[in-house]
Order: sequence, then C-alpha cells, then structure tokens
Amino acid sequence: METVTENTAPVKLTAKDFTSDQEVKWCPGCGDYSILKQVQTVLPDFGGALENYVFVSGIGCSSRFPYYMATYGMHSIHGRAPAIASGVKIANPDLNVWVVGGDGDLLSIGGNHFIHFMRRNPNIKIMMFNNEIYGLTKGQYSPTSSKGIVTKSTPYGSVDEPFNPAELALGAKSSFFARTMDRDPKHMQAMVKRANEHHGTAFVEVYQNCPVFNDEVFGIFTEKTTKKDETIFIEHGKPLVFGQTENKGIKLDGFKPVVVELGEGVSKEDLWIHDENDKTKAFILAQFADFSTPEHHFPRPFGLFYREDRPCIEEDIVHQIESVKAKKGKTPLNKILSGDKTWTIV
Amino acid sequence: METVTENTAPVKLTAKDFTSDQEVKWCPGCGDYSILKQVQTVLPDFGGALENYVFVSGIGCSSRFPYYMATYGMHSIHGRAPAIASGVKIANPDLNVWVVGGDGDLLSIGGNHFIHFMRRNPNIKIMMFNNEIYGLTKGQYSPTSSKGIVTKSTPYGSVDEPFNPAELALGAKSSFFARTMDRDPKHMQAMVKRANEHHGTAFVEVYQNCPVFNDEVFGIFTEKTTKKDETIFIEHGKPLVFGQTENKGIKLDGFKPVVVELGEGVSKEDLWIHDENDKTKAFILAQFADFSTPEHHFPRPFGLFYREDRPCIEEDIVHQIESVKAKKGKTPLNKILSGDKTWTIV
Amino acid sequence: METIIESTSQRKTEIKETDSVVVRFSGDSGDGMQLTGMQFTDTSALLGQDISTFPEYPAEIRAPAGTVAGVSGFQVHFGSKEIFTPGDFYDVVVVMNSAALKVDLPRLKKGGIIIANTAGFDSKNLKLAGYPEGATNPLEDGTLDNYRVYKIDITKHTKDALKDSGLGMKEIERCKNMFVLGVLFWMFDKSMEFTVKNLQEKFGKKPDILNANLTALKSGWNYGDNTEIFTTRYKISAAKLPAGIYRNISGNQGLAIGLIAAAEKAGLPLFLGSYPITPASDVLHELSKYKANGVKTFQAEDEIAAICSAIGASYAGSLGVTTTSGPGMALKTEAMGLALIFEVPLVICDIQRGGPSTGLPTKTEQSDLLMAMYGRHGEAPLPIVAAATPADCFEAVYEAARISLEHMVPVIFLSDGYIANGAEPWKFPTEDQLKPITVKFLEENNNPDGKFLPYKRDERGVRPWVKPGTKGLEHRIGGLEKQNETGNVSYDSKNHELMVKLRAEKVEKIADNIPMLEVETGKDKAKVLILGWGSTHGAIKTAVLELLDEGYDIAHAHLRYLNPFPKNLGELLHNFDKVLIPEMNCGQLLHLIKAKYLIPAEGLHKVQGMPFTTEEIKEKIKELYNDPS
Amino acid sequence: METIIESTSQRKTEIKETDSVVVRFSGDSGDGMQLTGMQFTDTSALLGQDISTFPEYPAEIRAPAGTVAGVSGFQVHFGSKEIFTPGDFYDVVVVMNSAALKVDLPRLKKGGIIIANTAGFDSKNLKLAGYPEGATNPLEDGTLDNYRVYKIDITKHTKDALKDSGLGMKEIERCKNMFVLGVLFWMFDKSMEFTVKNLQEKFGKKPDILNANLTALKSGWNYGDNTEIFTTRYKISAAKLPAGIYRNISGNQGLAIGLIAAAEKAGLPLFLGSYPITPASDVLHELSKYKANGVKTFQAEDEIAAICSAIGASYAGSLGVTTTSGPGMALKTEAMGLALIFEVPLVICDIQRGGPSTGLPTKTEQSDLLMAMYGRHGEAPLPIVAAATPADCFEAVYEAARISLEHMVPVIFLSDGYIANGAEPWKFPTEDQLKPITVKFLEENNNPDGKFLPYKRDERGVRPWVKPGTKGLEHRIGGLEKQNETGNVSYDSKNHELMVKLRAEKVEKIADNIPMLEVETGKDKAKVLILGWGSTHGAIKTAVLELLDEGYDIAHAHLRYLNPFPKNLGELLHNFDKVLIPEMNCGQLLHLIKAKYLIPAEGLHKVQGMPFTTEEIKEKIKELYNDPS
Ligand SMILES: Cc1ncc(C[n+]2csc(CCOP(=O)(O)OP(=O)(O)O)c2C)c(N)n1
Ligand SMILES: Cc1ncc(C[n+]2csc(CCOP(=O)(O)OP(=O)(O)O)c2C)c(N)n1
Ligand code: SF4
Ligand code: SF4
Ligand SMILES: [Mg+2]
Ligand SMILES: [Mg+2]
Repeated sequence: METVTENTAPVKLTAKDFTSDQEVKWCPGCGDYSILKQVQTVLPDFGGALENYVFVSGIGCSSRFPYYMATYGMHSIHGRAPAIASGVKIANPDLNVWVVGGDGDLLSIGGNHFIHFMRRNPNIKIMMFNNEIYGLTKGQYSPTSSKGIVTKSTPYGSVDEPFNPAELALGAKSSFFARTMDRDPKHMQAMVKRANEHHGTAFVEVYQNCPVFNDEVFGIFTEKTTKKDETIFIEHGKPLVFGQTENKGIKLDGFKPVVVELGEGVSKEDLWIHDENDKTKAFILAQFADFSTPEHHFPRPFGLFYREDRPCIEEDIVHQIESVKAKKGKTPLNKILSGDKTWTIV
Repeated sequence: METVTENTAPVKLTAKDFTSDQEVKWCPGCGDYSILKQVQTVLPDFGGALENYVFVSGIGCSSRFPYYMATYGMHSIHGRAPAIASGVKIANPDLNVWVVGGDGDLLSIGGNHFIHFMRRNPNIKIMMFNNEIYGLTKGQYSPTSSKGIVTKSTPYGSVDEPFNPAELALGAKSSFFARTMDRDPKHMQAMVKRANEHHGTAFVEVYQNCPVFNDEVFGIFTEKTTKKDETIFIEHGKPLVFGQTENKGIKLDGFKPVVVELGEGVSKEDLWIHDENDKTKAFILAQFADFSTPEHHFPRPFGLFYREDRPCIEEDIVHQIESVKAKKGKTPLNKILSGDKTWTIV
Repeated sequence: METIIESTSQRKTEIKETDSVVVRFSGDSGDGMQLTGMQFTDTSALLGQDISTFPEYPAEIRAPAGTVAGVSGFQVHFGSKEIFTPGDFYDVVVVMNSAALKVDLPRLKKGGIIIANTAGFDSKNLKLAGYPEGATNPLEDGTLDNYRVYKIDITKHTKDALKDSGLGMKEIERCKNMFVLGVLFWMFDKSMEFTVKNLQEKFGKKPDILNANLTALKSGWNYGDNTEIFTTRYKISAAKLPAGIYRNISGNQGLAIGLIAAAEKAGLPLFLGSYPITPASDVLHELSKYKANGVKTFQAEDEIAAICSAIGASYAGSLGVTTTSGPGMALKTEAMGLALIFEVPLVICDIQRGGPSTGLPTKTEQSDLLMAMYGRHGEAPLPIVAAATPADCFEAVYEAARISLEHMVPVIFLSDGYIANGAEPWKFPTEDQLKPITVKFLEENNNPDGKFLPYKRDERGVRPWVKPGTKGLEHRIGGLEKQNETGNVSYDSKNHELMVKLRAEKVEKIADNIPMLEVETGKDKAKVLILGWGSTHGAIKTAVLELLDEGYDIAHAHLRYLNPFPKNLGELLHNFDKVLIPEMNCGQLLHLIKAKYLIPAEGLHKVQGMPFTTEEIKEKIKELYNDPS
Repeated sequence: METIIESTSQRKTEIKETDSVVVRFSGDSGDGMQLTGMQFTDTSALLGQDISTFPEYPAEIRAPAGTVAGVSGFQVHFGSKEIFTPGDFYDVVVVMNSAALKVDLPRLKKGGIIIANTAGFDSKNLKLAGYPEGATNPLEDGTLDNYRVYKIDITKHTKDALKDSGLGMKEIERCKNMFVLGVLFWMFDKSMEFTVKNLQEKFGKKPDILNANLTALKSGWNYGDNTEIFTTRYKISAAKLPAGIYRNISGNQGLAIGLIAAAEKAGLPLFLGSYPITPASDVLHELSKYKANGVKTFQAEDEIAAICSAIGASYAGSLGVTTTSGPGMALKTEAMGLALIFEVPLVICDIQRGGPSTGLPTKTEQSDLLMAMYGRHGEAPLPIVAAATPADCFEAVYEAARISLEHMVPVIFLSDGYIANGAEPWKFPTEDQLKPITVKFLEENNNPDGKFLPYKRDERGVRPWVKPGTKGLEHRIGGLEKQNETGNVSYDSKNHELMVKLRAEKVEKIADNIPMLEVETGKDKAKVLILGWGSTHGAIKTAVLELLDEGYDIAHAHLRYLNPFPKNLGELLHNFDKVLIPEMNCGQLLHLIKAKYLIPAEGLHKVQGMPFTTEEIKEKIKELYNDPS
C-alpha cells in the first residue's frame, strides 16, 4: 500500500526542479558546490520522479547536501545515514534512496554502518565527499588524511595510518566502487550515471577540495599542469594509459603493476586492460594510492574500479515475505490474538 | 614511571600459572575450551611475565575468556574491546595486550573499532572465536553466518550476505591475518605463536564449534573424513597442496586460482607457492571462502595468509612525544599556569 | 495407534481441598522441566484454574550438568482464587537432582512437599552440586525433617517402564519428565488427556517415541496411584474467572502481537529494527515468524543501526519499532533525540534487566525509568508507557504505538524480565474490540497560499506525517533546530525556545488522550495508597487484597502512563494520608512523584534481580500504616 | 627599523569618566575582528581593568562574505569595577559592514555609539546583508537617529595610509582592523604600546607587513585625534582587583590546563580520548599541544571509542579523560556505566550546547544536567561538577579530577559554550598553591591471609587501584555484577543489592571531601536566595549585586558540586523564604532540588542558546520578591 507514483515523470525535469529554495551555505570555493551542481544536472536524465527521491545524510559540511535538493531528504546524525537509509529502503523499496556524507561521517563514526551497508548491498547510491579533513568542526584530521598531516588536533602531525576507502569498501564486499573529483564535472556526471544504473549499493568516492582547512590536498590530481601525469582514468576494456601525451601506461608483471613508457618496445597491447568485473585487479588499483616503489610512482586511478551484480537485501526481504505468504497465507489478526491453544470459561 | 617488571620471568611459567581459579562455564563440548587450553599452553613459551599480560574482551561466550586467564583482564562491554585495549596499550606500551571476542562482538557491534584498530596497527594480538552465531544470546545469526541460515531470528533463513573476515581485515589494512580451528590444537598453537611474534596488530580467526546453536558448521573442515579435501594448510614458500593423499593443488592461471589434480602432467612446481608477504594473493586466498565455480570447489585455507611490518600507533605516539620533548623540553607546570601573557596588579 | 490413558484413581486417598498451590519443577537444563511445567500449566488452565507462571533459566548458556549453575526451574501458581503472581514460596517442589534441591529448598514452605529423584543424589551428583567431599545425602541425613519428602528413583522407574520400548538409553532417560508429570497429575487429580493430545501431535511421526512418553506418563500416574507412599491428593476447583475465551501468554509474546495488532489497526506495515539482547531477543524471534503478515524484521549490526533503521522506516510510512534492554537503550540515546526532533512515530521497547552495565542480564529490575525520562541531551521529553503484567504487555505496547502514531512522537515502552518471561491466562480481545488507531498521511499542501509546512501543528500540537513518494510535498527534515512550521534550519533564539516549548507541550497534551488513573483495589480515599508501576503489580495487588481482608484502610493504584502522568494523579494522591511506592530500583518513580507533587511519599526498594514477595510489601505497608509520624 | 608610536593626544577633547564599557567589534569573518578585540582586551587588562569577553563565530564554517550568516563578533566588557559578564548591551559597536549592523544593532544601548565603515554600506553590501532591492542606506536614512554614529570610510583611509607601503591591495585591506583599533585606542585613551610589541613579535620576519600594520594603527589613532568628528573620549581607571599576577583565560583553555595540573599534581600521565565536536574540540586541540609534557591525545573513531580508550588508559594507570558535547555524551552513556561498575577514575567533560539532537551546535545551553544525573541504565549514580566562569573551568575540572582519582569513580564535568569560549582575567595559582591530589597504587596483597581483594573498600568505600604490571595482584574485572570484595562474577541477589548500595554510598561519601556551600553574595539569611549552577554565575552575581544596592534582601549561592550536593545545602535553603533557580534549560536543577528537599523553589528558564541578561534575572527576582504569595 505504497503511495509511490510511477517511476516515469510526465515531463522531463530540469536541474532547477532538483534545486531547493534554501541558500547554499558552503564556503566560497568549496568543492561541494560542484558536486551539488553535477548531481542536480544529471538527475533529470534518470527519469525518476522528484517525489521518489530521498537523500539521506549524516553531519558535516557535505551532509548539508540534502537541504539543497528539492527532493525528500533527511539531515540526520553523525555517521548514521547508511543505517537510516537502509530502513527507508527496506520499508519502501520503490523509493530512490541516496546517501551523502563526508570522510569523517562515513568512515570514522559511521564506519560500522558503512561496512555492513556494503555487505547487505541495498539498492542505494552512496556518495562520499572526501576532503581528507573534518570540515564542519574546523579542521581536524580524518581517517582518510595522510599520515603526518598537521591539523588542529595534530599540531605535531598525525600518527594514524589512513584508510584506503576503495580497499575498505571492496573488503566489505562492495558491489560497486568508483572514484571521481569535484573539479572534473564531466567525469563526475559520468560516474553518478554509472552509479544510478547499478543495481545494488553503488559507492562513489569524490575527491573534494576544502579550501579552508585542507586546501589543494588533491591539487596534483586536479591541476592542469600535473593532472595528466598524476591521474589515470580507467575504462572497461581499455588499456591503462596516462601521462601528458598519453605517453605512459601500466603493465602487469605477474601480480605487480609497473609503470611503463609507451614507445620503446612497449605498445598499448601490452598494457593492463581494465576489467570492471575483476575484483582482484580492483584491489590492485585501489592500492595504487598506497604504493610508490622507489622505481615507480603510481598515478591515482579515477573511474569505475569494480562492479558486480548480487542480490539486494530489501528485495530478498520482499521475496521472502512473498514466498512465505504464498505458502502459509496471511494469518488473520483474530487468529494471531487467540493463538493455537485456548480454553473457555463459562 | 611504569611499574612494569622485566619482560623475562625468573622461572619458566607453566600453563597452570596462566589458569585462573574461576570455574569455566562454557557448554560441554564448546570449542572455546580447546582455544583456552592452547593459549594457556603456548603462553609460557613466550617468556613474558604473567603480570604484564592484559586480556581484554567484549561480551559473548567467547568474551568470558579473560576470567579464565590468571593474568590481568577486562571483560568489558559488547564490541568495545579493541577501543579499550588501544587505550591500555597507548597508556602503557610495555604491557602485553590481547583482545578476545566473538564474530558478533568484533564484527557486528564492534565492527567500527575493529577496522580502525586494523589501520592503526597497535602491537596487540586479537583472536576472534568465529562460530558463525550469537552464542550467549542463544542463537541468532551473526555477520559471518552464511546466507540463508535458519536461526532464532531468521526462521525463514537469513537474507544477509556475510562478511569475509579475512577480506574485511585486509581491506582495513590488517598487518597480520591467520586462520585456524578449535579442533587442530597443534595448528592453533602455531598460529598463536606467529601472532605473538608479529610486531603489530595480529588478527587470528579461529573457527570454533558451537555445539548448542550452530553445531558442526565447520564440520567438513574439522572431520577426518572430509578435512583433507576441504581444507588447505598454507605455509610460506610452500606450494598449495591438499587432498586425501596430497593429490590436489592450486594453480594460478593469471589471476584465477584453479584446483588441479597432481600427477597428470601437473607437478608441485607448477603450483601457487604461498608468499605471506603478498597482499594481492592474500586477497585471493581470502576469497576462496566465497568462490565456488561450477568447475571448481575450493578448499578453505588455514594458516598465515599475510603479514607486513609497519609502525604501531603507540610507538609513533611515544616517538613523537620524545622528539618534541627533545626539541622543546617539558614546560614547567608553573609556566603552563601562567601562560605567556601576564600582567600584575599592585 | 491408540493408547488408552485413564485418569481415575484405583484407590481411596484423602483428598485435600485447597484454593491455590505453587509447584516448582526444578532440574538440570537437560531434564525438560520447562516442558513439564508448561504441560502441567496448560492442563490447570483448561480446568478453569487461574494461573501465573515463571521460568528461570540458568545465567550460563548451558552450565555443566548437575551443577547449581545449571539448574533450570519452572514455577506455576494455580488456584481457584484469582492469582496475580507466580508465588513467593513453593508448596511442592520437584527436584531432579541435588543441585536443584540446593537452589530451591530456601523457597519451599515449611512442611512443604519435596518430590526427589533419588538417582540425582548419588555421590557424583552431590559433588557436582558442590556438596563437600563425603557429605551426607540431604535426603537421608535429616536436613529435610521439616518437609514431607517423597523419594522416588524416577530414573530407574522410567527405565523399567520403557525397557521394552526399543529406545536407546538416552531417549529413555529423556522420558523421565513425563513420569514426573504423571505423578503430579495424579497428585493434583488432573486429567492427562490434554498432555496426551499434545504428545500425539508432537510425536505423531515418531510412534516409538510417542509410546515411550505416554507409557512414562501413565507409569508415573500409576506409581502415584498404586504405591502407598502418597497419603493425600489435592483438589483445586475452577477459579471464578470472568467468562470468556482464554489463552496463556507471556509478556514478550504479548508485546510482539500487540505491535502486530497496532500496525494492522493503523493500516500500516510493521518494521522492527533490533539487535539481540537478553531479555528482549524473544520479541525479535517472535516477530520474525510473521513474515506472512508482511512484518519486516531487520537484525541490525548494533542497537544504533537498529533504532536508526526503524526511524528510516517510520519516515517512509511504516510503524517503526526497536526492542532492546538496558545496555542497548544506552546506545540508542542519541538516535532517540533525532526521532524526537524529527517528530516521527517510533516505539522504543526496553525490557529492563539488572544493571548497571552488563549487570545481571537474566535477572529483572525496574531501574531504567529515569533514563527513559531524562537520558537524552538537551530538553528532550518523551512519553513513557509501562506494562504491569504479562498480558498487559499487549495492551500497554498497543497504547504506546497508538500514542506514537496519533501524536507523531517516539514513545518508550517499559517492561522487564519478570513479566517478559512470565505468563498468565489472557482473555484476549478480538480485532474489533481494539481501540481504533487513526493515522492519516498528508497528501496535499497544508498551506494553500504558500509552501507546504511540514511542522505546522494541529490543535494537539501534532505535525503532519508525509510519506516520501507523495507528489508536491517534498521537504527536508533534520536534527538541527527547526524554524517553526517551515522546518527549515533556524538559529534564531526565540524560535529555539518556542520549539522546545512546542515539543514539550505536544507530549503534555497526550494526557488528554489517555485515561485518568483509577484506584484499582481498595477505596478512593484511604489512609495509605500503594502506588505502583510495571511488574510490581501482582505482588502489590496480592498484598493489598490480603491486608484489606485484614481490615486495613489502604488502596492500590497502578501507573501505566509514566509520562505524561494521568491528569488526575496529583488530585488522587491527595486523597491519601500516606503514599507508598514499591519499586525494583532505588526509588525512581518516587523521585518523579516527589519532584512533581512535593509530597513526602515513601519508597520501598528492592534491587535483588527478583520480584517483591507479597510478604515484603505487606510488612512495609503495615509499618507505614502503623507509624504514627 | 623603529616606528615611534606616541599615544598622547594633540588636542583637547572632553574626557568622560566611566566605570565600565561594553564594546562590540563586528564584521565579516575575514575582517579580523577577533584579533582586534583581543588586542583591545589585553591592553585593557594591562591597564588593570577588569574584563570579560565573548567571541561569537558564525554557525556556518564560512558563510558568504558580507552576509548576515557570515558576521563574526567579539565582545569585550571592561571597567574599573568588577566585571562578571561580557555585558548584555553594547555601549559601542564597531560595524565593518551593513550585515554587522543588522546583526548587532538590536543589542546596542539607546544613545550608544556606532563606528561604521561606510565602505561596507554600498549597495552591493546592503544586498548581501539582505536589505531589500533598492533599500536606503541605514547610515543615511535616519534609522540610527537615536544613536551616535561615526561614519568613517575605514577601507579608504587604510588604503591612503598604506599607498606607499608597497603591499598588494589584499594585504593592505587586511590592515583595516588595525586602523579601527587605533581609533578605539584613541577613544578610550589607551596606549598602543602593547599592541605594537605584539605586532613586532608577530611580524618580526615581515618588516613591510609590520610597518603597514603599525602605520594603519597609528593612522587610526591620529584620525581620532585630528578629525573633529569625535567630541568625547572616555577614561576608565584601573579596577580594584586583588593584587597579584593575572592572565587572560578562556574556559576551554582553563579546562585543558586544569587537567594537566591535576595529572601532574597526582603524579600521573594524562590521557585524552576524544572525538571532535563543537564546542569541545578546542580542549582536544589545546591538550594536543602538550606532547612535550607527555600528554597523550588520541582522536578516536567516535565518542564510544574515545571514552573506551580513556577507560583503558585509566585502567593502565593514567588519568583518563574524555571531552565532548551533548550528542557525544549520549553516545558515551553505555561506557560510562562500565567505568562506573569497574570503579576506575575517569573525567568525562561535557561542554554543553543547544539541544536536543544536533540542535544549535554553536549556541549555549545548560540542558544536559539531568542526563548527567540519570542518563544511564540501572542504578548508576556518578558525581557531577560544574564550572561557573571561564577561569572556574580550571578549578572545577581540577576538582573533578581530584574526586575521580581519590574516590575511584568516573566524574562528569559540565561546562557550556558560553564560558568555554568566553574569557576573563585569572589570578592564576602557582603549582604549590594547588590542592594536593593523593593517589596510591596498591602494590601488595590487601588480604594477607588470602587472595587479593580488588573490590575491598576503605572507610570511604573506595577500592584500591592496581596497575597491570604489578606482580602478584593479577585480577579480572568486568561489567557483570561483582561479588563484594573479590570482584568475581556474582548472580547472587543480596550481593547485587549490596553492591548497588556500596556504589551509591561511595558517591554520597564524596560529600565529606568537598566544601560546604556558602552564600557568595548577600546575607546568610534573607528573603530570596538565588541558587545557580554553571555559567549563569556572572549574570546572577551582577543582578544580585545591583539589587542589593537597591536594598533588596536577597542572596546568591552557586553550586559547583551537583552530585553529591554539599552536605549543608538543605539547611542553607531553609534560611530563605523563597528560592529562585535561574537556568538555561527548562528547570533541571530545580527538579533535583524539589525532589530532594520538597521545597517549592521557583525556576527562571531561558532556552534561547544565549546567556541570561542581568535585566532578565533582576526582573524575575523583583517579581518573586514582591509576590505576596
Ligand atoms: C555524535 C557527534 N559527534 C561529533 C559531531 C561533530 N562533528 C560534526 S561533523 C564532524 C565531522 C565532519 O567531517 P566530515 O564527515 O568529513 O564532513 P565534512 O565537514 O568534511 O564535509 C564532526 C566530528 C557531531 N555533530 N555529532
Ligand atoms: C550493547 C549490547 N548489545 C547486545 C548485547 C547482547 N549480547 C551479548 S553477547 C552478544 C553476541 C554474542 O555473539 P558473539 O559475539 O559471536 O559471541 P559468542 O557468544 O558467539 O561467543 C549479544 C548480542 C549486550 N550484552 N550488549
Ligand atoms: S569548511 Fe571546507 S568543506 Fe566545509 S564548507 Fe568550507 S570549504 Fe567546504
Ligand atoms: S552457546 Fe555455544 S559458544 Fe556459547 S558456550 Fe555454549 S557451545 Fe560455546
Ligand atoms: Mg571531510
Ligand atoms: Mg559467535
């Protein structure tokens, strides 16, 4: 008895339709603006009705996101968005549920819900705005901040080894992981589209610049001058090529990825061809962020690392209910009240 | 100003020295008895003084463990042992801290502390008694129970995809993962020894039978008749051989492990040689538990999957303190009280 | 096959008429005492006797056989008069081994009956039960002189009876409990019919097991009838219970079906987000059986996820519920605050147990009341409803759900291990006898000349409930303070004060939607009022009835609604010279009453993980009653 | 290089003597108002004036420049009389743009002075400040007729002054605030010396920046001195503060060093387990600077891990501390229960903010008292200590730590955003003036003729503290109920009741170790007592002093110890006809007082995320005072 209207909106919606009347309150230059814009831009293409979208967030600058969407939305408590969203989706699988949060919200206090969310695989899209810092609380390091970072809470540098979000998600059985960045609108739009198409939990990590507390932490990946050498954009079925003039690539020697110069006897055919269905290779891609061997400095991969089709918990729940109903039929309330054993007193 | 006595006990201790006066209250036939026994048996070999051991647990049948050890110990609250143990170790790095918990305690409610524990890598040993069930609360499924399991809370079968503990730990940057079983005392002792030798967080998963609520869930791995075909015991530098007559092995074709019959043109030399320092291969080993291709049914690996040396948080904290002390010197309390800017009123 | 079981005695024995008896079945976890007790109970019920039962499991999952830690007991109080508690002391105790005797002797009435399985008293058993090396057998050494002891080698008799059954020793031993049951049926002149029917249903597919059980049962009965050791039998006539159809129900069962009933009456799907914890887990188990009724149960990774998922489900238009006990309640604290400021329906069930911390998981206590009342940061009032008896768990949780849905507010429901596991006969209602629950989802803009106002309140201060998916009413809600009516984030000072006031008033106004408090037993004006809440009901009621008989001028009123209080509570209190508040805590309701009404109420506190005995309450009442001050 | 800054006026202007002034510096987050305010404050302090300051940051991290949401203010109240609050209303407000005027005009006294930067009032700025399209400039349209307005194009003047500085526009603009400061120094006849020294230290390495700032400062001063627009200057003489050495301190600073001091006096390492949250984060920031003193700070993954790590550290022999605010307190609830039943030291600091739920993170409130008191399952009493002023945060938390260590009990310390961020002069103690804190780790068996008894108590009900690593005293502790003395798990009923009693008594006995409550202002017997706790201190004290001057027969007492209460509280209360309890909540201390002493105390409640004004309190006192009832 859901009052959900058909998943096809009469007239095609526009970005404006997805924009709420609330004044956006991020700092000037915050990467969140771009993410908001890209999401509002691509959502109309998905054809879902406005009223069927629910954006759920935790707490943080990033978690203000739902206020700016003209859809249904919840700005909940710190770290709990995945748990709340799971309840929404299980209660009404027809809703189009999205989770938005920061690196602190989803991986620090929210880490447990995050990993259980991944294994249960509800058909929910989850975007993490990773700025490697706690923005809203004015600049403490986060579980994604690189070791040694000097912040308000680590005047002498942090001593924590950070998480590798891709590796963590895959280790928790994520069925979809993609990485993109605030400063590449087209790519972000493409990744959000892929996420939307995925049937299951789609986790999109967005590198987001926090000009106030962690400015340019992703600069080498986003700045023209360095971007081409420091990033590699991976696509299914395509070789791993990067560099100023597409002059470099990644080869696999056994399990070891190596950076090679194209030309000198190495052609694209020899390169690692990206396969978005290969989990083992996805783990290797994830680790690019961590290795840098003396010989090789690895570019940071962007794009869809891995996707896999497996059942969504909310659907399994519905199927179970239906099969049991079919077998046993609904028990009338009066029967439930009386139970099987009764006696009469006259 | 720690009152920790030298890490060499005068006379060699015995298992009895590690046995407390408390009556052990597990069910008859519980796998926990064997684990307790093996730990009490090998600890004396480690040479540490009794009073320097601290066993910290959460809540669950398994978490009763510390009561039975004649060391210092804490039976804390559900899921929080890793966080409490971290505090103990950081406060006094000289202590020999061990965490013990169940699959529910460490991976369900304690999941967040667990993954952050892994990335921070304190020099603490952590043993998870995995019985794929909530024992103490009388039999609900756990995050490691296989999908479809019928339990008190899932009369029609569970719909949750379980965690793969090895994969989860490695994804969270675990620096040591080993798997063993309650019914193979020698192997368990060996794994506990390896864990103890590891400098960093050593995570040992112990398959433990719960005869009351999940009897024989690991039967095929532990029963003579099936053990040899269903398990594979891995050792560094040795080929992956298993089977009744050591007649089978695992070969890698590219990234795909395949089960092969030895003999017919395949020799041990062609097999996958285990390398406990190769994280990628460790991920593949971890996934044995999940794949079973139509062609191939994979044995369950036991042994040390992976180990890596990296800094421990409590040591980094101490080093940082020492280097800052060396640079700035300790500020006298009176100086702290006065601060830099004062004025006098006469 | 057919076994004829005939239950008419072959010999004349003295038959004692009595109006109520407490029997305790006590043995090793493996001895099947729970089953035995339930069969005995159901039979008494069918005979129209009033009953109250309480099972006691060992704290350890399954402590070593024969040990004190391993003793499992089932207590049944049945009679021809109204019964309100499982009874403080036993008239009859069945002990299958020496550990059981050790545990239960202290609560056996002087002169009471002990039916002992001698096989459980050999040296090995004595040792397991912790009797010192070479201790004498309590059955023999005169320890029990003040009791009537019937020594029966139940094990042996069962074996003899079943030697030809073709069953293995293990299975044969398992029939011990049926032998015992037979003996008790004879002793209390009860028919075996009902049990026979049950065994036939249960073992229909295993004729040999069925036969063995029937034979054991019958042999027990015959043993009582033939052997001369029993001199008396007891007769308890039917109770004068209100006419009607009854069932037996435990608190946790009542809770589970109360939630199902509320959801169906409200026309909503039921969603339970829970994480297992003693003594609340059974509610999760129970509700997960109702898939065919569309009940969705979600076993979350922890209590925080459990309540959060329920909040999400409520937001999406279900009746969201979460169930737990003390430690879990503590963890849900922050999320309760969120549900409160969201103003969505939510039923939070706390089946209290012994605290603090892990405390005494298998024991009962009422010590979470003040946490329910004040355990949230900021000004965060929530309604609280508490159940008084096993059957009342149904009605109380139904009320909790009704209030939550009709007032858009999370409601805390309090029960405890004692009534959650205890059971009593219940004259269950039919669907149409249940109070209606009116829920209306808003589907059009409530502000024709402007934007939709998600926090615009009706006269009761209640905001509208909008299901996501409703076209045109898209809106955002959050945990930051909200602007009145619009629900937009607002840092305005006066607005904050206003919203704090509005949320508090909404809770206060619930008092208009709940019944006044009535004196349940005794006169409306008297010398002493005993004011109770929760599971102390049975003990208080029994004590007050007995003292009224003794001519005391007292009364009993019992609070189901703890926040807000019934409107007439203050008034009602002033009709009594003294007020006594017995609680299984250190005086939590007492604290609330004193703070609100500034009266010098007296407390009676017991924090032993066990319910009050009638005696304990009677004594305190007398003391207060006769205290001149 | 050398810049001569001379601070003696060239011209005669009327000099007004006054005893206290409230100045508000208000501008865009980027305008450097915080720094300006602090320089001004420090100078006043050096002149021996009493001061109280309060910074107000925008709720948004950095809302768009020029908007109301982006206004950042710094308020300083200084005078020759004793100052207890940052002041309710401003005498002088500096507004760098129209948004600042919009925000702060409501709190400017009628006839007060406005120093406005006209450059911040162009149409663009008016629009940003949310004035309607084509609105007139409030500086021109008569809106401000009731005030004395000084319009200065601060931006232009700064630019002119620095045109030859060789600096870029951005850097030049940044000097605006020094120009303003110069003007104010002139206006209040304050020397620039101190600021000059500071600038020299700060920019020693950047001579051009230094010069620019000095020039701007000087030009501001000259501007005041030369232009005729200012007709009056103000003179505030030194306050009669007790002689001694002073420093300026904020509540969170005081809290941080109070913990360091306690640890050092106790001879223990300090461990902080924390998770960032406004307004508590600064304590984590502050303590993490003290690595050289061996302070270990651990930023945990969440509040639960934060408190759990601190429990582990305490267990291992450190002073374990955790700091947070409302939502984090909620999450720590379960672990507090564990620390309580462990009976280990632990200081839990709650810097309260506006609730419920996320509420108003940057606003102040006192609404966590009842949660601190009752927010745990089971019977779980904990001591509570609350700070009254910024400087008192030092002493109060020192006391909290002392009690925790000497009584082996977790202690809850309450502060709030108002005093945490506010600052005042502090006549700081020297190390040897601090109360000793006696901690003794047990190193031998306390039970010579048997096994070590970890829960054997001394006469104060306190158990021994044993560090793991201590040979021969190995033992296990846990969250299950403990057997008295041995600490072994016990399910025994009577033992549970005993342990609940012993834990409660231990907390009660702390009353022997804390000072009696004294009337702070006014007589020991009077008509009305104003009883306060926490950050309402300044407002109450000011109100009471003023009313005493007006001849009212009233008094002020302020509670630092909220659990247990000082032993003489009950007695003390009975010396007054009426008791008024002002709180920034809906009456939480009021509730505790009523429940405990059954007196009809009156409450004054404000839940606006803002402190009481003196007026608000005075009015209520008068009302109550004159109310015949
Ligand atoms: C229970 C709780 N703990 C702590 C906080 C304070 N807090 C708010 S947001 C935040 C972290 C913000 O970092 P992130 O999630 O990365 O979001 P960002 O601001 O960087 O976008 C913290 C610690 C809170 N609001 N609630
Ligand atoms: C906060 C809290 N939630 C729930 C519980 C109830 N509880 C105790 S142990 C347990 C799970 C036990 O399973 P596991 O950790 O696998 O240990 P096992 O008993 O199987 O060894 C649960 C849910 C609790 N004690 N505290
Ligand atoms: S603090 Fe950083 S993340 Fe937050 S709004 Fe500002 S720029 Fe964005
Ligand atoms: S319930 Fe299972 S895990 Fe727990 S003690 Fe019994 S057998 Fe062991
Ligand atoms: Mg962030
Ligand atoms: Mg388990």
